[in-house]
Amino acid sequence: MEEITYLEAIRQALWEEMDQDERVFLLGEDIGAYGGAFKITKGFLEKFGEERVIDTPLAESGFVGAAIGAALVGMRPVVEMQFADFISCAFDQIVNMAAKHHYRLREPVPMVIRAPYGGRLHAGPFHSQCPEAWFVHSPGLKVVAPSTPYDAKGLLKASIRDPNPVIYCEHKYLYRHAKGEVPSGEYVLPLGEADVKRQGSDITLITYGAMVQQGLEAADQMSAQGIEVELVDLRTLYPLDTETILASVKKTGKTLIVHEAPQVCGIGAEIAAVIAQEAFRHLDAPVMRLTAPHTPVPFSSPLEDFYLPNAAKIASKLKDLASY
Amino acid sequence: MEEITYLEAIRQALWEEMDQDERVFLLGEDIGAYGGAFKITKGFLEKFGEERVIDTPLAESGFVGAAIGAALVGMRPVVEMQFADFISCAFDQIVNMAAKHHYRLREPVPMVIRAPYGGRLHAGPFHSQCPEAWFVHSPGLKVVAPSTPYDAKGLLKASIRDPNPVIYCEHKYLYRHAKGEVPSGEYVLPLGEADVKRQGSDITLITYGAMVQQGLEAADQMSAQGIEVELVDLRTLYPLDTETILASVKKTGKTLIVHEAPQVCGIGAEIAAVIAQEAFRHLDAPVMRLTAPHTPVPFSSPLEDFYLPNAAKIASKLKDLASY
Amino acid sequence: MSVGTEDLLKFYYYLLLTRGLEDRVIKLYRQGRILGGCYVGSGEEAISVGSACALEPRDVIAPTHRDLGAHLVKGVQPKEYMAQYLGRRTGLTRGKDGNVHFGDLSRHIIGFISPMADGIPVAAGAALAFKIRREPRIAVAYCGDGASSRGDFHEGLNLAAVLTLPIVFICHNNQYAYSVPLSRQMAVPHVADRAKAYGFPTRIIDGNDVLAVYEATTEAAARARSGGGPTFIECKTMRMRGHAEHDDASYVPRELLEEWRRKDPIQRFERTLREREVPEASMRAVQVRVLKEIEDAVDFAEKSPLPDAHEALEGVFAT
Amino acid sequence: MSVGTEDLLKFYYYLLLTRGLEDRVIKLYRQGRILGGCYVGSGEEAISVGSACALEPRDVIAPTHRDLGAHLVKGVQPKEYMAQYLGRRTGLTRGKDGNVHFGDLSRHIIGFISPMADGIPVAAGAALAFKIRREPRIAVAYCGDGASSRGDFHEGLNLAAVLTLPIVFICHNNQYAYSVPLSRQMAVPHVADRAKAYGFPTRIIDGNDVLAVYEATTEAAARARSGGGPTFIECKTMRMRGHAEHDDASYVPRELLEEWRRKDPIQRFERTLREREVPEASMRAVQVRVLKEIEDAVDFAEKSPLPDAHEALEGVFAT
Ligand SMILES: Cc1ncc(C[n+]2csc(CCOP(=O)(O)OP(=O)(O)O)c2C)c(N)n1
Ligand SMILES: Cc1ncc(C[n+]2csc(CCOP(=O)(O)OP(=O)(O)O)c2C)c(N)n1
Ligand SMILES: [Mg+2]
Ligand SMILES: [Mg+2]
Repeated sequence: MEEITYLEAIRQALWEEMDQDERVFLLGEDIGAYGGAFKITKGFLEKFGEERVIDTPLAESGFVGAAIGAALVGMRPVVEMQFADFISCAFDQIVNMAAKHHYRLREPVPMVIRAPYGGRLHAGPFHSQCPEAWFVHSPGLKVVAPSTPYDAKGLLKASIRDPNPVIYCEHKYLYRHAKGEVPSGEYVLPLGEADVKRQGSDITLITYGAMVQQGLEAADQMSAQGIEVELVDLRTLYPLDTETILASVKKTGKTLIVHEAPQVCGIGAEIAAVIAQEAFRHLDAPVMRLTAPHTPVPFSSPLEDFYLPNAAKIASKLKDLASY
Repeated sequence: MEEITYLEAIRQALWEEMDQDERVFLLGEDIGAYGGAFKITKGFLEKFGEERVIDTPLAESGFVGAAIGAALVGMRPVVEMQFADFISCAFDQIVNMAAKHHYRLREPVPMVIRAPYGGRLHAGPFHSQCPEAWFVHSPGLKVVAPSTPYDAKGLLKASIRDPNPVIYCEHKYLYRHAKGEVPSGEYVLPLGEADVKRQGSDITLITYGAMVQQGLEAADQMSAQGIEVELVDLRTLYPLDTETILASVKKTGKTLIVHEAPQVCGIGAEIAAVIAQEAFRHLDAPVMRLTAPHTPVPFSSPLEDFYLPNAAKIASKLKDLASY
Repeated sequence: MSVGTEDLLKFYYYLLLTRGLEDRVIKLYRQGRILGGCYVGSGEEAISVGSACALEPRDVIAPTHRDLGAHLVKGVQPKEYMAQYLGRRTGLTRGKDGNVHFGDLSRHIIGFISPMADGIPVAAGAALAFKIRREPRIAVAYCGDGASSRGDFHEGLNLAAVLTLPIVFICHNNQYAYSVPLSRQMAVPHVADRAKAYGFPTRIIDGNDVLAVYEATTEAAARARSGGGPTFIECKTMRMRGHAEHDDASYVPRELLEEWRRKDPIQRFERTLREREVPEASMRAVQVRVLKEIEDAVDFAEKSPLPDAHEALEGVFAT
Repeated sequence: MSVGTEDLLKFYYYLLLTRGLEDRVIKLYRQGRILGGCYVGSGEEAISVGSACALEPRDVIAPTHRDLGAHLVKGVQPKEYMAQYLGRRTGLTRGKDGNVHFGDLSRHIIGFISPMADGIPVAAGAALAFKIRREPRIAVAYCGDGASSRGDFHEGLNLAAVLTLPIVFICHNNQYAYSVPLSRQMAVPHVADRAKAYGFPTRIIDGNDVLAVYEATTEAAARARSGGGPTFIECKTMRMRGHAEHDDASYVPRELLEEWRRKDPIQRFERTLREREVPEASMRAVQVRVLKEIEDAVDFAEKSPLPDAHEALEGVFAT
């Protein structure tokens, strides 16, 4: 197994899927000669040509709409948002056209929108947002958010092969800060399955994306103090793997949910609600959430540091829970 | 006190605010000579003139953007979405421009977007949606959703006077199906305060919009069986009145949350999460949710009936809770 | 271009069928047998029929809410349309959606959705697929004058232009968008003036002349098919009823309606048929056939079952 | 139009100040003292300076990310700009936002946000307010060539046209949108060809000639102010650096850059100043003043405190 970055894992998944399936093609801003704002598609134009690596005009609604149309007639488009923040410009096409089509007409819309999201890069309110909950709340979309190179690759392949519109949230901070092993051969991971990234019996920590690393760090700190944290990495946000979540919570009786997106009506709200309804008798402590506060993402370092959850803040909450 | 419809209450609030404050003006499709798709602004053009009752081209992002600009230079625009479903076309302007402006620059953006929402009118997937959770999840917006003529009028006035962008969700079914008394004199209701529409000691039922009527009906049925339901009408969805919610839940120990929007990451998720965290020791039963399923809103009567919560379904859940 | 008698009778059939089905739906609506909205394209049938008849079977259309005719030409059956309006399981959306919100890719129709102009970039995407796959197919996207104010119109037309896609844009300029007249929708006299911004040919034609629409679409389709890129065709017409059946359209000057009533595309085409000496008997045969098909359709729809409640949960995702 | 020596020196001051501040920011960025992105308008200063100088103090601008010059003309202080870039509490967003994402309505600047073209309908809304209130004020909305592909461009320009709003649209056509050249952005040669779709006057001018920009904006502003509605001014220019400082712009042909380097708006304006016999001493005085202001600004910013962590929670809502 080789060790690669999260960015490289995404690149490999795209490359391999394009190589294997000529229905797969790419649309987005600056993805051709430039190779994409984050250089994910560097070299793709040379390999796959202008017809499958399409630099679009600056028009998110237009190119997402075009991806939907291509998907409807049998292609498997993968759209790159330059930053997830601009997905709001294509919101109508996504939630009204793509999401509802199969329900209405039983025709598949196999497409992926790659959304580079998240903070910690000092990128301010318009280049740091976490849009996932908007789409989780919109029936007809699948939402994926991997935390490791291994998951990123396997889940992107699954997303491309899925016959439904998938919002694939790739965390920008992880691009170069997450490294890990991936098998040299081909593999695909199923959508809708969480992964227990760390076993433990005392507290369940549920999270995804860039917070997984932070959670693992916090869990290690706790372990030193004799508290064993089980970390559930959601990986797919819709459909949500409630089975894995509930199994862990029933085992530990205590839950902390962590995410970087705003708290109100975020993924954590849904999970807490599911737990409160389904695991009520097993709870030994209140279900806790640690998330970003209800503000835009601030730019300046002290503000962004305060805004984002991190290992220290997670550990502190875990301590509270441990001693509840 | 006269008894008027919900529609008339909204009309009065708009009329009075325009009459009193010349900064208030209206933008939207067909709101002028036609008086609006639901005839809320009938007669406004004649009274206030073309400059304050502006029929726009068919361009939601354009006219929401224009409302933001006008608000920034001191006006108080009120935008009518013809149907809340089309608010997704203006999503970017709302969540990126309007919502984040004050945080970044400390300049108020006093504007209201009226969003006629909700189902039960056999209007299918594109004229029945409930968009509120998207905006509750977007920091910088207030979200209002009244259930009675009295609340509708007082809260619309408050929304117009609020120095922030407010998404005012008015339920289309209630337009002509909700009647009630409003004082003849002027009154304004504060944003952010829930209203206990019915006192009870056994179960807390938390809801808003068109589900309040259904909840009250269900509560009456329960009362006949000796179960007293306390109904909390949220009225404002952001900021959420957690104080009133928690006070009621702590009293009853049992909670049912009902809404018409999809369940996952909906308002109910947030409320359940808050309760699970803050009222943990007071719970005598799992926090239950009764919402629309995770599908688009179907058109045909048997499907839409199945889709929407109603008094009977609420009563059945209340019974489950009562016997828990 | 030679349009023979057979073609003429085909156009006639679809024109009559479209008008007849919609008139029937209006009647059902008035009887309270249709729930929700009721949208028709009365007086605009020549646009959807003439354009769709100019296409190859595998060309894809993305119609709008005034385009029943194009659906029918593409193979939608009258009974499916009626069942759709009545919310039956036998409708094209199995009751999931209502009225004109349907489509069927097996007949190469991209289902219409409400947000105006959303179909334009989507149709461009289908055209893009054809281009990538080197298939000799084209896409046709329809829109109204009002829809052309939306950003998706701009983004879609531009994308099609930049990528030289095989697509034809057909605009029903029926002079109103709900209650808003063209003069409040745009500050240029023609929708085609907008389309000039994209760098491909535009045409303005008489939308009430089915042969003119057929001819213009045929030419544009040929250009698209041979790699010449998009064309925009503005069809001048008039919305002859309210926006939907709840709307009495009292905001439209009566004289304007009177003027356009005299230009009715079907009556006019009947005159053409007579000029071209199409036998009255053949015309009557079409009329009779259409009447029967409409009544059969209503019958079928009314006898069709409503969906079962639990079907509401089905089909959110493809598997 | 008579532009006196005082005006010329004012233009010169703002041109130099803009270039100087941005060069300084680039240096700070290279030293790792600036976090996040670093966007400059090198070579495009004449557009923002020339246009902003043509406005009345209470006219409102909605600038884009290449318009530092316009901000400065409107009264933004160099130290505020530096503090903004360094994320200090003394910046115009108090550290809430970074780099070019700022504004200040007390100086009649609508804060720029990232999604391209969003400022266009917003500026139209400000113009609408002026029209409703019968104030003799106008709005100016800036955009790039790439931004003109977005739906909000279309919706905003159309709204301004239909409502005859007092607004001027100024486009930096710097031939690239990030890595995308104009020819892949649109299938027409000029951005102004797009703007013709809306029914108001358009102009194409040399964006590297500050006097030409000043003159065109003055004329358009007068039209807007007197009720004549919008004007679109396309300023031809070239983006002389990468999209932002992380981008080496290797996709831009070197010859193109060479060609435009010879058209540098500041060197060119210096020749004009000499032609008009503006005293060298006055020019030098401006240069000295600018240098000092820049260093003072850096000094101020670096000595300014960062915001306190808890300030992250402040200001979501107005009270
Ligand atoms: C984005 C959007 N906004 C508003 C509406 C409501 N609406 C439905 S049709 C219509 C007018 C459409 O006008 P036009 O495009 O000219 O088509 P016509 O109905 O005249 O055929 C409006 C405003 C909508 N469907 N979509
Ligand atoms: C809606 C949107 N999509 C993508 C981006 C990312 N982006 C930032 S600037 C830019 C290019 C802008 O080009 P142009 O409008 O020509 O301005 P220029 O940078 O050339 O001055 C892109 C793609 C964005 N800011 N907004
Ligand atoms: Mg129309
Ligand atoms: Mg540019």
